[in-house]
Amino acid sequence: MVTEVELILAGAVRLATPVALAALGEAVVERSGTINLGIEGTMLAGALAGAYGASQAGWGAGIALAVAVGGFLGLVTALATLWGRANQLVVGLSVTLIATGAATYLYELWRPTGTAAPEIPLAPTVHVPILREIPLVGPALFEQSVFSYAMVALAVGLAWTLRRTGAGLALRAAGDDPARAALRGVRVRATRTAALALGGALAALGGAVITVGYLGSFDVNVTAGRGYVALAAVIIGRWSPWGALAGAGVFALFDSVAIQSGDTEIVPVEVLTALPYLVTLAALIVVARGGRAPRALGRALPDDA
Amino acid sequence: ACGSSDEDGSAPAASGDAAPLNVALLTSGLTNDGGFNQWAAQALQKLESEGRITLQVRQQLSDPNAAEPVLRQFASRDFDLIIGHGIDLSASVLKVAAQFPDVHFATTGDNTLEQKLLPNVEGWTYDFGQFGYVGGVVAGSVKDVTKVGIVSGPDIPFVQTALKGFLEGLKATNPSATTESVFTGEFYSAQKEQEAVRGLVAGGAQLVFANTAEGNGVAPAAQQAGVPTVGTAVAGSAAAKEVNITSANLNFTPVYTGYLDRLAAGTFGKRFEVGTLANKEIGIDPVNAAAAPGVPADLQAKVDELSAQLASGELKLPDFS
Amino acid sequence: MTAAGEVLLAADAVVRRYGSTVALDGVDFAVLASEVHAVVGENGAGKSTLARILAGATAPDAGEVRRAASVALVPQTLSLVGALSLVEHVALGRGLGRFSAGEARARLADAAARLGVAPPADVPTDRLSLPEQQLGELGLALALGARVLIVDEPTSSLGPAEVERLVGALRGIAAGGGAVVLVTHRVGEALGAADRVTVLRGGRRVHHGRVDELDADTLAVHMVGEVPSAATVTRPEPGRERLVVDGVDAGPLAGIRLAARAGEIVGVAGVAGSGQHFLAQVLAGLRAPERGTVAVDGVPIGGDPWAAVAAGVAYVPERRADGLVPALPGTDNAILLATLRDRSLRRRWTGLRDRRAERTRARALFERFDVRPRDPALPAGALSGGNQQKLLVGRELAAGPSVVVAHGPTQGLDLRAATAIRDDLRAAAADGAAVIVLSTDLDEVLTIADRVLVLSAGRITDTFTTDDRPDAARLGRAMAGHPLAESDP
Amino acid sequence: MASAPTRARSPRSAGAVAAALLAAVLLGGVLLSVAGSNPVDGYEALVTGAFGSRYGFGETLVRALPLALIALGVAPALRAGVFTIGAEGQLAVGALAATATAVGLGDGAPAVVLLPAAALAGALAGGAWAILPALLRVRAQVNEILSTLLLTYVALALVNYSLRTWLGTSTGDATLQSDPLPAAAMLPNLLTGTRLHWGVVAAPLAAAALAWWMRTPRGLAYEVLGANPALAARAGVRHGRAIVGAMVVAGAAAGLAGWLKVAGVDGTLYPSVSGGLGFNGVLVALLGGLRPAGILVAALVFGALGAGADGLQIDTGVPASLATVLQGLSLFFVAIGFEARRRRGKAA
Ligand SMILES: Nc1ncnc2c1ncn2[C@@H]1O[C@H](COP(=O)(O)OP(=O)(O)OP(=O)(O)O)[C@@H](O)[C@H]1O
Ligand SMILES: Nc1ncnc2c1ncn2[C@@H]1O[C@H](COP(=O)(O)OP(=O)(O)OP(=O)(O)O)[C@@H](O)[C@H]1O
Ligand SMILES: [Mg+2]
Ligand SMILES: [Mg+2]
Repeated sequence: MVTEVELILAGAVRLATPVALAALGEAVVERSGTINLGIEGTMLAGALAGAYGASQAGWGAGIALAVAVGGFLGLVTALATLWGRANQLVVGLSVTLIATGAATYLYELWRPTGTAAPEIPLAPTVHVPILREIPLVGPALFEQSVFSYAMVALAVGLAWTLRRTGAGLALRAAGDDPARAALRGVRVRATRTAALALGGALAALGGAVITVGYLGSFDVNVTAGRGYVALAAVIIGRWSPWGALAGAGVFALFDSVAIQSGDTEIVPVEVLTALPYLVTLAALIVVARGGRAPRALGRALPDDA
Repeated sequence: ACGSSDEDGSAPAASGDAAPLNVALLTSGLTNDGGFNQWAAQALQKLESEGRITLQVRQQLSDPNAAEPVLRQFASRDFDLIIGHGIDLSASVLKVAAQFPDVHFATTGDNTLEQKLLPNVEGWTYDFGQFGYVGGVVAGSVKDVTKVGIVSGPDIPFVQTALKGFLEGLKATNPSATTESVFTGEFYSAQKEQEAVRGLVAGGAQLVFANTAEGNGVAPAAQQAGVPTVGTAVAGSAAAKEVNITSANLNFTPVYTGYLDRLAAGTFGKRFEVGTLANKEIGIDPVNAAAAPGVPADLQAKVDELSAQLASGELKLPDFS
Repeated sequence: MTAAGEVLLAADAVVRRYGSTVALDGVDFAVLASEVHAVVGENGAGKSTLARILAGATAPDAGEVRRAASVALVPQTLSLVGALSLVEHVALGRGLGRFSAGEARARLADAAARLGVAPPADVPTDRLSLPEQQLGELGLALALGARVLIVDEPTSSLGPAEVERLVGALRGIAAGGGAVVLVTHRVGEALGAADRVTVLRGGRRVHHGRVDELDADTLAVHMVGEVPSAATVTRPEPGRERLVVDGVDAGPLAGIRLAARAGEIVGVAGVAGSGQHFLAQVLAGLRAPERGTVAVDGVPIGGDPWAAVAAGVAYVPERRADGLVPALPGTDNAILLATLRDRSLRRRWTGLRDRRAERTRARALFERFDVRPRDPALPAGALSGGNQQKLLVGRELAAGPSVVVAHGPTQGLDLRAATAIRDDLRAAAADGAAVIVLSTDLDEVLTIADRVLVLSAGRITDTFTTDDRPDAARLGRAMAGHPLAESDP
Repeated sequence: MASAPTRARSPRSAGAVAAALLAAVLLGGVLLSVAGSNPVDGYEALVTGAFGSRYGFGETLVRALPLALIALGVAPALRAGVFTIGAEGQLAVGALAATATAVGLGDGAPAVVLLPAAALAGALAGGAWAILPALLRVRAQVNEILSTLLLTYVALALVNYSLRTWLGTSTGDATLQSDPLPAAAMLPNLLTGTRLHWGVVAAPLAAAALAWWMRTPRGLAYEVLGANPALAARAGVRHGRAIVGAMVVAGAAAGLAGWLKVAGVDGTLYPSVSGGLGFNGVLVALLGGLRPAGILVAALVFGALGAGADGLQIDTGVPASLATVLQGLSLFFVAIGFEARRRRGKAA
């Protein structure tokens, strides 16, 4: 029983890490006033870029390449929505289409039929000697990929930045009331652009974590809707960095239970698949009443900002 | 059951050194998975390099929605042979083939495929029990292994057959070993395979058998957990090279050569074939003695002997299905 | 220490055009240390444009601005970001690095001491009342080190007591050696608060000088040129009760009871936040009362906007944007309320819209209510503010309503447009409608209404007829809505 | 009949779409070059694949049909500012209900019973799947983008479960699928040598219905709904009912598209029956400017890209996934192009 719980928790942390990284980025993006539906595609692009970079020059290079590609996609989204003022939702969905198609396309060009699968070196796992033995939570907390620790550090950093720095204030102001923020000297478009670039980079990092952190291989189904899960996690988490981690954790926990329950089918596996989405929906009902969403979220930028 | 009848007389009357035939290969996974799909692509590419065919490959068509239009496109464009490679493609192949009686198709599946074949469709499967048995013998030969973990894909009959074969082989060489078995529910889900391996190893498994398409998720997780594997595709990932002891493999060259010969002779159609060690359509990878300390020095010899016995019929296995 | 009389901020012959509109046409201006300088003028005279140019927020097309001290602008529409506290506003837009909340708090406290009031500094500003926000803006500008404060129409939503407090704060800044530019279109306010005044009309400076040399009438003539006289409409004596509100609770509203008769114009005065918005919505059927009833000619309409329209309730919302769809053509806006109701706008067999009938109807409306340009095909958003308001009022009054609910109907309009709209409302009353005019502007209410109710914190606190106008002290007490938080040490 | 500004706007937005498509085509050319193919040859292969043969043409129409139907159904909601994007899941449950009905009624039933019964089941199920998010939006202010997206995954899980259990085929196939639909439940073929079936008439019919609706008084009131619900309510369109209505209609159209998919093309229910059609349908609606004619054209463009891509790969060896990239690129540039046009129109 103890080992099973340990396994489920540790598995949940591993499954949560890619989603949580993307969700952290999306939380920043949404705080600045944009919804980025392109993160699903961005994650897949990051997964491929990570795999490519890692196979050429080690896992660090893979991560760097993924972050660069993600940042670039974020900038493209910013260009279209902030400078071109196109509809955020349409641009986001089209970025997902483009990135998904391009990842498939480029992978087939990179590895045409007859070539061997790429060799993708994995990023290391951190083993903390004694703490790892703590019952129940030991493996979940002290035997994880470097990215899981990076994710926690990032959440701490982002939470602090949002509260305590001018950059955080500018971000929140841009997402709450862009016109007035502009009157107060905030460069709204620059702020939102930076947020989108960061959000893209983190989504791509999340994708790269799947290939370079865990799998050591790539196929076009590796992200399998996790970008949309990250979007939901941001909402369950009420747009806070810690909330985004918690939201990602909820989904991952259900996934982990589904995997470890194996062939002992107590409830149909589809119930476990569907449950996190229903939980999110229930959370939405509660959160919607609280209503602390960034006020300008999803709206086109006003002309005077 | 292996009768050949060719109702349609429109097959091109081509001889061996006539113009190469147009062949299309549709796979359900990626053709560089190091396993099932790559073996098929390799065999056809070899034939292409010999000038016998021209080849077109389309990958990742496990979804019938995506596969059927592609099958139709090929069928409507004068291809001499269209191969739907993968059990998830067989239903689509049969459906499209019924609408294009003049075009030749081939597909793979399990034993139930035989009854569904059409005059213009040939079918192929392999001896899953034998395939699994070889893995079981290898796993049972590794010293000091008391518990073996098994990761399977979907819980369907032919996967069960291979699983039973494995258990029989294991019992034959290490009767005291216990096993724990997990189904991921999918042929290609690397991350689920990974978590399954972690669960098995945490539960005490000292070796993991991959009873999936190619075990691309099994190998990295096993490497991290420090246990060897049997049955993962060595070409599929860097980790597998390190930790996999050996795997059974499939050799499609004789299968496809047979298709071409029958097309040339005008006898192609409704033939069903089973790959075995005896007809050399099942093979065994070289043993990697460095994969685990417990691999006995004579394992390669033992495997070779087993393979010979099974091929010659000296060793007969029960029907596992 | 600088001497009084030193020029802190000046503009020489500034010009600013917006398309074909000349907002400022060679305006000179100067503000001296230790003075409050009022800038007055009609709507559209160019006051805000001048304020923005003085503050450096807008560049002039020609002319020059000289600043001898740091300048801050408190714009006409407030500029506080609702999610951030006043403390956070001190650091907003000033660098991206770490900020010290302690230092920001100290600076705000210092500014509050100079103002004499301290709005809460650590809660998100959207939780502050309107007067608190207004004063917060002032405090913020001081905390950020401004010596010259430009305040654009700060009093538009304040009650008399709050205006008094604000004027006191502005005078305090001037007394401390700073300078204040007070932009307003209220004559009384300019005369009461300022040392000197600049009058703009149509983008030109038409007068400037000391306030003590002026009286209200002269200043008004400077602002307006000649005043168009209101058309006289003879109205019959009030008839039967058409609107009856009985014991209504809704949001902040508690136990509202009022009745309006045919031919009567009832004013509802109250500061922002007194519940006017809720009352207007309840009367228009857009909000269901939690308790009590609303009836028009004896028919209850609680919370059913469709039933309200059917009962003949016309509604002019506070914000034009709530009454019109700017993207749709004037025609669609003009026939919108009738389209599902009026068979003559539909084709006989198909039930489709009859565009020709619609256009005819819209043209007639543009003509009758003098909407310019007379082109119903233009999107409503392309009309000027005043003409949008005429279109809106026209649509609501065209069908001969039984009850008219008009919320701030002349807000932000120049005298001519405002006069036209008041005339329309009087005409509706003369035709037998009961008219309710809600406004934060007491002058407006007194101008048009026969009878005035004072709304404060959701209750009716006073009622009087305009012939029997009460003194300012009584009005102030009645309207005093939100008491300000007292300054904390 | 359209009012002057509406009529004046159409050719301009058509120009914007054309410019956007051109930009997408140019970028796609770059990608073709990356693959080592001459862009002109590549596009020629793409066009030939889509329109060059009877089969290709039929394939283009078959692919365009569900996209058009979904887009036409979701257009009123989008026009009213309701961003329901759950067509993917609604199509899946529609297909599920239609299959269950057709298979359940069985071989004995005649086509006159099977066809309408399955169609009705599909539309009802799709519409029903939209009710929960609609009510949540109206009663609890839950954002419909997210609720419909979330329910899509629940719908897919439901289809998977059904195929694994009660609706699964009895023939023991390795992949999840239902029993084939009875022959009488299948829509008759329209063009021999293609997969084109009689269901394709649903697209022009739905387009006509949308065009008609947009010219009704209620259509006008719906336009106001998104921007100004209170004003719409005074005009006679109740916010709550209107939103539920629009979302249910969108769901029903998607469910109907699900029926067309199984009864016209697949003949069997697969777990992947929606396969991105729902999301693309919403995009087609936006690409078509939320107008009937525009939507039909956009659906054809999307359908042609899909059908043409297979030809492209066969003729030139360029991976067919390029089509997805081209679809995304067109959408991306159209989104920008529309806005640029709108703003220039305003400035003028
Ligand atoms: N950003 C702008 N774009 C176009 N026209 C403008 C703009 N700002 C001001 N104007 C025009 O310039 C003129 C002066 O406007 P301004 O806002 O300075 O007037 P105001 O005196 O402040 O009026 P109010 O009392 O209504 O605030 C008006 O005709 C206005 O329409
Ligand atoms: N969005 C717009 N598109 C096109 N024209 C506009 C737009 N906004 C304003 N205009 C035009 O610019 C001019 C100035 O508009 P503005 O609203 O400032 O008028 P105004 O001087 O304030 O008049 P009013 O007293 O009626 O409000 C008007 O002629 C108006 O038609
Ligand atoms: Mg102004
Ligand atoms: Mg104006």
